[in-house]
Amino acid sequence: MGILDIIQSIIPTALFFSAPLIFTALGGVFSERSGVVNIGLEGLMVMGAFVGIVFNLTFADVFGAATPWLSILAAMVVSSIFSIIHAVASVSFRADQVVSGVAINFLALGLGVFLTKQWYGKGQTDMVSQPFYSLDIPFLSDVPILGPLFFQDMYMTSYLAIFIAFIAWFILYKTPFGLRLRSVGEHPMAADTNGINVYAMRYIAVMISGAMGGIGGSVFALTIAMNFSQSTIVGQGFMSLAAVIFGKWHPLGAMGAALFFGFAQSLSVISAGIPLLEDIPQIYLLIAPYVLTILALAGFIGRAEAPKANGEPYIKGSR
Amino acid sequence: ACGSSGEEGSEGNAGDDSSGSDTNKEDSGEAADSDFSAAMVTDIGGVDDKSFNQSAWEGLQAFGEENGLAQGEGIDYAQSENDADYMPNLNRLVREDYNLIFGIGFKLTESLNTVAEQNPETDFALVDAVAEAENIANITFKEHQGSFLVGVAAAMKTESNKVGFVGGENSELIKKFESGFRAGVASVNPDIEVNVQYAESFGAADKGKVIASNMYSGGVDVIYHASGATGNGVFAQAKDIKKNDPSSNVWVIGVDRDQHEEGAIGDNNVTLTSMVKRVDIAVQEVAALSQSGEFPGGEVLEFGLEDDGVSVAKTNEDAMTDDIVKEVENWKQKIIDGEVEVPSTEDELDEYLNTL
Amino acid sequence: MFSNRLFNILIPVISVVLGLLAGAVIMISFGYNPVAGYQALWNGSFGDTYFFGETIRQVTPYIFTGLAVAFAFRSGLFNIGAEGQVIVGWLASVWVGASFDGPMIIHLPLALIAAALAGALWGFLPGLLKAKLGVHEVIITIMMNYIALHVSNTLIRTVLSENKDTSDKITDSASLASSWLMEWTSYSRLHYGILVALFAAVVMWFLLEKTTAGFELRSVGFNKHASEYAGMNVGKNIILAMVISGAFAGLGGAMEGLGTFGYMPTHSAFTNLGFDGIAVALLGGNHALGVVLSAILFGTLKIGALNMPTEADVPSELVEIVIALIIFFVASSYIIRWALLRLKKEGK
Amino acid sequence: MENYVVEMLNIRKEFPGIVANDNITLQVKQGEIHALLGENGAGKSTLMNVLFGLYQPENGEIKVKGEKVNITDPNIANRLGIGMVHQHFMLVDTFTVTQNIILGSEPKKGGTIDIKTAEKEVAALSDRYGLKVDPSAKIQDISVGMQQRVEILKTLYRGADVLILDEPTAVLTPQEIKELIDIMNSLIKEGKSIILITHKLKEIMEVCDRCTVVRKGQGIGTVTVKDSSPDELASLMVGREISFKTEKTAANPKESILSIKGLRAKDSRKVEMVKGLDLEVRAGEIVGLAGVDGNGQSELIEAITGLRKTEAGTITLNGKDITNLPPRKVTESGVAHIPQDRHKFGLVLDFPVGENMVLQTYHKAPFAKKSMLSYKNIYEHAKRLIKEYDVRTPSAFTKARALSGGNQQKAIIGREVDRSPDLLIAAQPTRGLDVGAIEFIHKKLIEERDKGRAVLLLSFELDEVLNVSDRIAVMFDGKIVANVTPEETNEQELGLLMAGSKLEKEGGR
Ligand SMILES: Nc1ncnc2c1ncn2[C@@H]1O[C@H](COP(=O)(O)OP(=O)(O)OP(=O)(O)O)[C@@H](O)[C@H]1O
Ligand SMILES: Nc1ncnc2c1ncn2[C@@H]1O[C@H](COP(=O)(O)OP(=O)(O)OP(=O)(O)O)[C@@H](O)[C@H]1O
Ligand SMILES: [Mg+2]
Ligand SMILES: [Mg+2]
Repeated sequence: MGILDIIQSIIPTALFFSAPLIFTALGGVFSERSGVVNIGLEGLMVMGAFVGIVFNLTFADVFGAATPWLSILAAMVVSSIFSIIHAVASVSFRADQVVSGVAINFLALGLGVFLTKQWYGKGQTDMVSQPFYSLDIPFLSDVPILGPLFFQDMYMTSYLAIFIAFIAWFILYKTPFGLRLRSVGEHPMAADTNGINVYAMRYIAVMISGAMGGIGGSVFALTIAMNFSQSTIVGQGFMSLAAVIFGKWHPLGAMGAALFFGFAQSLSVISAGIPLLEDIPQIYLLIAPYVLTILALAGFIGRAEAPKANGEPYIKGSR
Repeated sequence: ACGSSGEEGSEGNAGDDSSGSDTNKEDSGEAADSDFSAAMVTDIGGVDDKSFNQSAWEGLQAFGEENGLAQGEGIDYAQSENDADYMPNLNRLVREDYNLIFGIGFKLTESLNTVAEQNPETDFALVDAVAEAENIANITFKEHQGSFLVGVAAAMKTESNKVGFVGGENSELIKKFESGFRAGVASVNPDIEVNVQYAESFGAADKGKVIASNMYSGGVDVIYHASGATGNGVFAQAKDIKKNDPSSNVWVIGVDRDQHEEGAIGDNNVTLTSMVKRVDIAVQEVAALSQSGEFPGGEVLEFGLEDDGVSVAKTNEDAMTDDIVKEVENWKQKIIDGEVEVPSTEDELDEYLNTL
Repeated sequence: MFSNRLFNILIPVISVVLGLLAGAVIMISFGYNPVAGYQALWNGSFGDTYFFGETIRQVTPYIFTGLAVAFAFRSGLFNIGAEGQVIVGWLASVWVGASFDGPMIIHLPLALIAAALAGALWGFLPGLLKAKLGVHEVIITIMMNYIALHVSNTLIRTVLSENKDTSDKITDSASLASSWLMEWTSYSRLHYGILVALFAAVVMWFLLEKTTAGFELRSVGFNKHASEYAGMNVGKNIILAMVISGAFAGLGGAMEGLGTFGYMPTHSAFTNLGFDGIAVALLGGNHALGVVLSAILFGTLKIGALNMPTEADVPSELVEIVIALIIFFVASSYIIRWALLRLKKEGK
Repeated sequence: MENYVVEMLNIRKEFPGIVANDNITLQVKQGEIHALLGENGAGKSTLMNVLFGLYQPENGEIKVKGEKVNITDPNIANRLGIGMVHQHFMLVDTFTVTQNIILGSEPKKGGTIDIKTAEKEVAALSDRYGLKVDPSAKIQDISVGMQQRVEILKTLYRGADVLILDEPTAVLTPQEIKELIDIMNSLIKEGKSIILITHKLKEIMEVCDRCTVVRKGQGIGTVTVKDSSPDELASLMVGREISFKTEKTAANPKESILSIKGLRAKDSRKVEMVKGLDLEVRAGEIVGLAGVDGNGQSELIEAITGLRKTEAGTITLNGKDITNLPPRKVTESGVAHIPQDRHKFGLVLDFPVGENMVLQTYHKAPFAKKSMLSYKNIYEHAKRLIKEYDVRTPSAFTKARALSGGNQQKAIIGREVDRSPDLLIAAQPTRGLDVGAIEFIHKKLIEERDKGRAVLLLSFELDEVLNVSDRIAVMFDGKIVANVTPEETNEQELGLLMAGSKLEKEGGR
């Protein structure tokens, strides 16, 4: 394989691998930027995957080719509603946000598998008939070099993920809403004295993380797993959380981190087939993505400051 | 065939409140020899894993049907969520006085050994591995034989002369699949390149998809997966390619049961064939032996091609052309006749390849 | 008047009750009988000596992972890496336990120490990176989990066995298993590890509350700046906290390796002992005694749940939901406290 | 009937276990600067938070321009034209000046923040009232004085007519205080009214029209400032006589304790802040370090105490080189340090008071034996210090967080002084404290001097420097530019020196 071939096989795989992580990590950025730690991302993805698959199985006949898009929409809505539990606990009930996030993870998996058994009578659903398919972008895919790299065999959801990362950046850094949301995560009392409803902002932010986690989970299910079971989402939510921190709580950073994970994973798979690397014991390739991440963090990413009020419940009138 | 019966299997565990086993437990001291009963402990997959746990339960249910037994009354199962759960599950069933208890999956070997030694009066059976105790019947399958045949099919089907194998874990068991497959491929055409990769997980669909994507784009056109849910990613990738270019020559070979359903994409189907492992047949057979007092304790029962313990699915008639089927049958006969000794380990494979 | 102490006892109890009640509501709404369900849960965890033994057996590693996470929390660190530390601890204990035979008085401690050291090593790296470079420990520990999983699987196949899926068995001289305990609990796998675990809880309490090292760790956990100003070496304490936390988790792995299993199988997924440890620690308020109690709760629910489908036809996933609800209610203790105060006021 | 813009009548506010405001009445006239005076914890901030809508009173009523209002949150206060500059700044460090000012009422252009317009508005507003700020600078990069101006701009941006300033001068340098007073005057000229909370009676005398005094949550009454005197105000506030001029005998300096030669140090952004500084402090004298904030004082102190690496030069203590020793070694060589930021560096707020009292010495006998803590000794020690230093706390087991600022400070001073250091460094030890507490602390510093210790006092308050020091070292641009004695100088001259002008007569030694 030539270098170009290698890159050509790495990038598209990296992109579809990363897309679910990007969505979910963006949600994490919103939540944590508002001051609510969210280790429930895993659970929100589980919920998203579950709803996406159930909707797809149920309505494939009705909606035809539009089904996958409607499925992620449904997943988005349901996960967002589901995430209110985290919001109620950590915003209104002043719960330890880590504990509440852990509860979300347990709850989502328990509910998902329980309902699957109730509704389908077995531990895993059938495969969906209307998943997402990759496609070539007309014209662009014919551009030499760049075409095969970025516009052939691509999932629309991958583009959507990158697009939404920019939207998220725009919202957080260019709009009044974003300014207010970030202020709530840095100094909620300052926000409060400026007439911003801290609780409302945090509810919204957590629900956005629910919505994005829902999209992430359903995109994973509808591009990769194709069905739902206990083991559909295993660790992707935690990887997304890692991406949030790796990306320094910045939407584009989180996207970059998620792409990095995808890239590293893809690289490790592809290396097994590269003649020079073939003889490397497999274990090195297996752990390569994780080692690369550690090296990247230790080498040049370094210290990252979390939003100042991240993890602290806001109690009106306390100092 | 196995896949379609998933619905039936489930009926038993949907809400039935009358818990008959409750009383069973209370009077566990009594001897219950009059009625034969059998139960099983699943491994982490669970009884509806569309794989061998499910298949085993189907076998037990079929046995129950023949003998007028139903779940909770004569037959039952216990599901494990964790490696540590095997022991309590096995013991619970022992305490409920089941005459025969199956452990499904090699992961239960150690636990079953211990429980069997502690309960010499009970019959046990272990699927997919070999234990030491005298009161354990060991059910294994000649997966290498079935894999050999799907290897033959793959070799016949490939146009690029590149095929792939995706393994779940690089373990002794999965090596059997790999060795048989590679032997089968090489028997048809030694020049075919076999791309082997292990995902190191039975539940990583994303990794399965990355591997498949890489293999297919590298020219591989048939992938045999022995990787559980990781294989979902392989199917996803194959179907995606097929969807974009229905004329493309991409195939997946399923494992454990007929994965025809998984390969359906519109009017096409990417499942070339599957290496079917009939755990149900084996379970039913051992249960019958135990009931009739001919329990093969301490023995190793190897289910292979000759007794349909492993077989090759031919559901996809468009893909499995007559040529292929003929060739597969041809090799099957040779194996049954003992003309061909299918390798089941890396070393045996090397030896085998040298003889070609 | 409710005293603070009473509150601290009352709130977890109320949370557990509320969680069980909510679980009952779910059972009823799906047509299951909650009384039968919970009875099966009880029978499956404490119904007879066997299940009692198994429950305690399950509690043992939970105590360790709970202590691990709690210890890090008290020092201001979030150790999501207990999972990986369990795995390497398990591996190390089995490695030492299987590689030779010798007098138990040497062999068993050696195997335990190996596990603690392996876990400590797995905690050392995130600690070092945090202390020296400020890299967030959450990401590094997540990555270390995956590395532990893959490395240990490979080592089991290549070094600890001849290309098998389980390591060789440990020799008796390294085993925590006890024929006496087993006989007493009708051949459950209850082993002496529970004593080690309880001892570890005492060690954690003692270390944090009674020693100067614990004073430093807690101080750094609350306020790095003031600690540095007061002459403490913040970096050293961060590393130390992660190392001790990792050692606890590593010992949790040894409970599996030297007690429950006596060998180590390859894992195609995480054991979840470490992840559950997060919930155990937080439920237990990050205090040693609290961790022990919440580990007991967790172990009970997990083992009891296995009996629910068999005895009462209730799916075991429901227990997962009940656990989630209990954690949720504990987390929301503020609102319970508030409600109690309201009740008290109206009672007056 | 008087023309009041704001009336707070018989306000009562309770917190669990304490009545913070008990029947307080405050009436502010249109166009006046109204002082609110009281000891630490008297309930001033609470009262103002009630007016600003952060707390709801249990009792009493509020009228704005004669109309009864119900202020349930800050938005309503804003709408009513009430703005508040809080005691602890309500600014987001990572945001720019403009972002902080517009937060919550952002100018928009097509859904996005119109930052250009906003910056222009901010610039215009700051010109109008003479509040110099850099609209695009980040809060974390600007001085405390500028942060304060940003806070004032925030209220003006929202069209406030009544400004509440809660201890605005506690954190300012004399120059900045002068500027603030000018600003207040120009605000009054524009028709605004101001409520000013301060512990500095001089300021009240200088700028305020009337003064309302509260004591332990009770309203004591309102006086017209020009008919009153600092002594009267102080005794109204405390309920006893207070002396302002610190009583002390002449110093009797002995051998040199601290000697710094050619010290250079950089700040965390790698900018050189200490540029070849020489300084000497002798046993039995208090050296006041005067200077405008940001001239390297913090870096100097961090360098001495081992919290910051030096680039060049030597620091000797009792003839022993302590340059670049770690903090613990420095401490053990005989240095004690009352840090500027008591919350960040001084205390572990979640530790009990008792454990905070041994933050440096927990590992030594009698607090620890063989690495084992002796809680008995720790708490006995704490109880003694609490008594000796009059730390008002329910018990030694109470978390430091629950103490008022003044008492937290007393706890730190007790801890540091009790270690009998050779050198005591006190950085802004009286910031934000009431006169009673200040008196106490000054007395303690002088006592230490009289015991033969060397004291280095960093303060931005010229009053304090002039009153307490035996010798004043003026720091400017990373160097000591002058050494003078309080007797031979005055505020004007010090102010000039601090601004960098040369001393004509070579004073000092
Ligand atoms: N959030 C709160 N919760 C409980 N009690 C409080 C709270 N805030 C203030 N208090 C109580 O109210 C009293 C008045 O506090 P307040 O902050 O108003 O004092 P202050 O006069 O502003 O003091 P200082 O001069 O130090 O700023 C305090 O002594 C304290 O006991
Ligand atoms: N969250 C809280 N809960 C209980 N009491 C509080 C709380 N916050 C403040 N207090 C009380 O408020 C009182 C005064 O606190 P405050 O911070 O106003 O003191 P201060 O002298 O103004 O301190 P500083 O100089 O730091 O501003 C303290 O006695 C403390 O008990
Ligand atoms: Mg105040
Ligand atoms: Mg104050």
